[in-house]
Amino acid sequence: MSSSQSLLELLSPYPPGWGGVLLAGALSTVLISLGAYLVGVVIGLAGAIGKLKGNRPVRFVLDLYTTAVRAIPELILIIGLYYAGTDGLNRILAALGLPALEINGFVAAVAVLGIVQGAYMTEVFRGAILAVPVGQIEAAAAFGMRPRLRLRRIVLPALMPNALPGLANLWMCVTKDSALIAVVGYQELALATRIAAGNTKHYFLFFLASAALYLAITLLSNVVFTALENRFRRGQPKTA
Amino acid sequence: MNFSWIFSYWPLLAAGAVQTVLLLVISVGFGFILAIGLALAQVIGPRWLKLLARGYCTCLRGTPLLIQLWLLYYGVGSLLPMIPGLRASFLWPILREGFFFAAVSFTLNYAAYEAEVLRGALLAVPKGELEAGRSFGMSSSTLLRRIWLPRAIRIALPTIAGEVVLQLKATPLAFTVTVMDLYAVAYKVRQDTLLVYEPLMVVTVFYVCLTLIITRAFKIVEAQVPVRR
Amino acid sequence: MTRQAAALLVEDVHKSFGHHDVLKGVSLSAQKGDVISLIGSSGSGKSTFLRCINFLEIADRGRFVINGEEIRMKCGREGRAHPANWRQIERIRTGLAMVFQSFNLWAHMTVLENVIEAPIYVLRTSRKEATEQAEALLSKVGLYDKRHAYPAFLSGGQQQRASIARALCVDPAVMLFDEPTSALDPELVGEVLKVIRELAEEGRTMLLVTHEMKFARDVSSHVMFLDQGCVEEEGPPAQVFGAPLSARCRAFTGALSH
Amino acid sequence: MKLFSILLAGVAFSLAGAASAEVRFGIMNEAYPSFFTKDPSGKWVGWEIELMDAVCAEMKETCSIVDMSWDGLIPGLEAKKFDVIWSSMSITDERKKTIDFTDKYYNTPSKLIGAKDGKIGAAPEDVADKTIGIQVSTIQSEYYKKYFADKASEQTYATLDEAFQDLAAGRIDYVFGDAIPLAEFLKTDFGKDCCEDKGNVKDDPAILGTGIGGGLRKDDTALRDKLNAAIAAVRASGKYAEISKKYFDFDPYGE
Repeated sequence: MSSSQSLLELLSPYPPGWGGVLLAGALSTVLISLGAYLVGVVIGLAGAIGKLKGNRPVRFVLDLYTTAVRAIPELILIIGLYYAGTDGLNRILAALGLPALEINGFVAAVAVLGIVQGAYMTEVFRGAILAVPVGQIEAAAAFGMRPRLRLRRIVLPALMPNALPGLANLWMCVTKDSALIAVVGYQELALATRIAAGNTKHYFLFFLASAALYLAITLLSNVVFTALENRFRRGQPKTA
Repeated sequence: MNFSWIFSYWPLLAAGAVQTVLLLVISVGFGFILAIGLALAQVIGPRWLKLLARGYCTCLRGTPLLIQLWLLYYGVGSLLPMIPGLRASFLWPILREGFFFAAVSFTLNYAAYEAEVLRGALLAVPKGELEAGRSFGMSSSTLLRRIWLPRAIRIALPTIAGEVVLQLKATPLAFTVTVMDLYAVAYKVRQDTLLVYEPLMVVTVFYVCLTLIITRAFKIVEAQVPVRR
Repeated sequence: MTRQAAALLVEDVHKSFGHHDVLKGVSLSAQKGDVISLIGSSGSGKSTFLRCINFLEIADRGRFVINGEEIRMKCGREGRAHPANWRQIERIRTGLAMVFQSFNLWAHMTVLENVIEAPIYVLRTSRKEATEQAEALLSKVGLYDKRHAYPAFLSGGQQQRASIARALCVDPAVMLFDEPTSALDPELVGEVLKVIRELAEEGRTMLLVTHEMKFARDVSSHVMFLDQGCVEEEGPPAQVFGAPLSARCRAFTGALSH
Repeated sequence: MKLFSILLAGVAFSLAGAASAEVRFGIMNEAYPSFFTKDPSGKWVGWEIELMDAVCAEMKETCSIVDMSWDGLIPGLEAKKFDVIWSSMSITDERKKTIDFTDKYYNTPSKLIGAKDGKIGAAPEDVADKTIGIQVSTIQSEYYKKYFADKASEQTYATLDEAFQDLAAGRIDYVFGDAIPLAEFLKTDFGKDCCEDKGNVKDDPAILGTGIGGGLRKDDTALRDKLNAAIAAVRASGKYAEISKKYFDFDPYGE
């Protein structure tokens, strides 16, 4: 790397500039985050309903899950789940006489972060469901709605205003937690930054650029969530 | 499962645990002081200071701690040797340590999150209580010191407990900048012995215990200053 | 007098919460077009009785025949009865629209969406048909111009009228009113009672739990006075309010009508 | 619930896909200049990559690269995420307890580099009271324990690149590692300004002498035999020398 190479050239999106690598990394950060977020929503909803309606063993398992995830450092969870998860899955498959699966890094990253998100989402959704006025759910029952229809048409839309601040927060968390995936070696923004910095030795430049990209993701997400919140809160009078 | 390595590695594990706790205490302690300043700047500061403090919080909350740490350690660290005479100065033994950079970046990051909590708490203190203080002739600084801030901290206590646990959970990142904290020891054990799960399990137990201690300690403190909510 | 099959027949309903017996064998039968008022002091069990009819509470014991169809019950643990088939309950519920004390409008939907929700998703009416019907009903309760407003932006009286329209839109065989005016400011009670009175005059079959004694006397065809989980007195309004047989009923109606 | 589990299984399979027949090479996902590094277009380049291509051509196999963090390589191999570790991994007795190795495909002496101060020397007494940067879990790490541990202190790094970074920043006094990447670093603008070669350490064949080979699962003897044959053939055909000439001015195979 010649030192005369201007900083702008280094950040150019076309090789030999490293801007493209960073942008691709940012895209994969967003994709991983989106995937993990969706997995988290599914786990969180199921977990919240399980915690509220489930029998004792179900509640115990769910409590164990949410407590463990909230007490163990994310880095350890991610590394543990990453290796133990794929290892364990393949052992189960082998026991069933099925061929081993090759879990690609993206799927593993999404699954691992999704499991972590799911624990926090469970608590967010549990609180949000509890905050839906009982009468509104009762009214739905009184009109002959089946439980599943009630959940879809009444409970879910009604809990969204309560859940959104927590959900927005978790989205910010997952975009940043996804940086930890770099440690297990999936190339998202953080790892792309390291590779670019390591190759060019311009550490300061690239870490600053990547911080800017993360900040852009966060600020853009803020706009989206504010819009969403306005939409879901349209049935509520504004209070100061 | 093979845990025989604990016998030869326990001094390292203990040293690692000390580093982890030290990182936590330093970042939470200094971070809290910084957070008070940031929160006050956002609530009662002049416009330019408000914007500055808010911008700081947005930037530090909007980027991953890992990136902040690397930016500081590798980025700023790589610029430091350009300052003439620094390497010979008495500061160098501190500045060359990863621990220093980890402590600084954790502190700055923790302060940004904590400031948001405190800002909310400061605004949540009932106006009437402040007016009551004023009506007794308290000066603004006395009011702040005796009524507003203590009241806000009490309101924020449960959230602070959560933030401290989150901070503890963030400390393993320090291993990426050569700090031999507890997680780094587990990493080393894993490299030396090629045992994947056992070292992680041992340190996990430690982190969970520390989490329990922190939440318990905050429960005790909360019980001593009851806040009706 | 030739009587058709009863629109609603409820016999011997028992319900307890823990050791507290709320209902100790209450029966009721309503013909088509009947307006039955349930009165009584707080805690007499009248609201619980109404909720049992809609199965929002499960009665421990009792027989329910709604629109000629008997609800099948089976005996569960501790000798309590349970509905044998929840599908049947869900089907029957749409014929028993309920108006709640606290409105319970769905806060995330506009007034119109609230009204067409059950027709579309439970009765499977087409959206167009449901909307036309809903708009007609909203005009009837005087809320047509508020149909795109969200409930939180309406007054209590408007919300209750919207919730009556919501109940009407499933074209119920029997309407259940659970203290529809108790949560309203006094000046808003009138507009809601006016709507209910119109419905009574149209010949709707209604069950009305209320504290509005004068209103109950005017619109009811039959009045039941509940006390401590039992029917203490029942009969035409003129009898219950004018010349009650039971001392308790006399004390109650006397205390409230002055 | 049943529908859900069927869906879940479907998703898992469609995303993961069954293990394929090609030979997958596991490489550390960060730069190790001259041997392997990713260029800005995302392609792997370097001596070890070209050697891999040559070996694959010799075996008549299709090969693919799976990249992973350094410490994830052995677990990744065990978890069947790939079939061979091809990442400049030294053959050590400790590693042999868990995995198997091919014959060595290159070997380099170990050396120390340090800040420019004119004092050359790589004996234990030269490093007294200094801090030495070493990549975690390498043969140098073992050597350090035996020869330097009572005199100097150790700083471990996940990658050599980080160690170079700290050496240039003055945070450590020496980097101890394989001679080839260390010499490569000294050739860069970065290394030229700050640091110099302090010399090779005294050899200890028991620790340093075994060279670098491909790591394999213990039960995968068929692949090991095939790889060994291919490595020998590539060397014999002159292809090895041809690749090496592009990167080095010496023969990296060693003795």
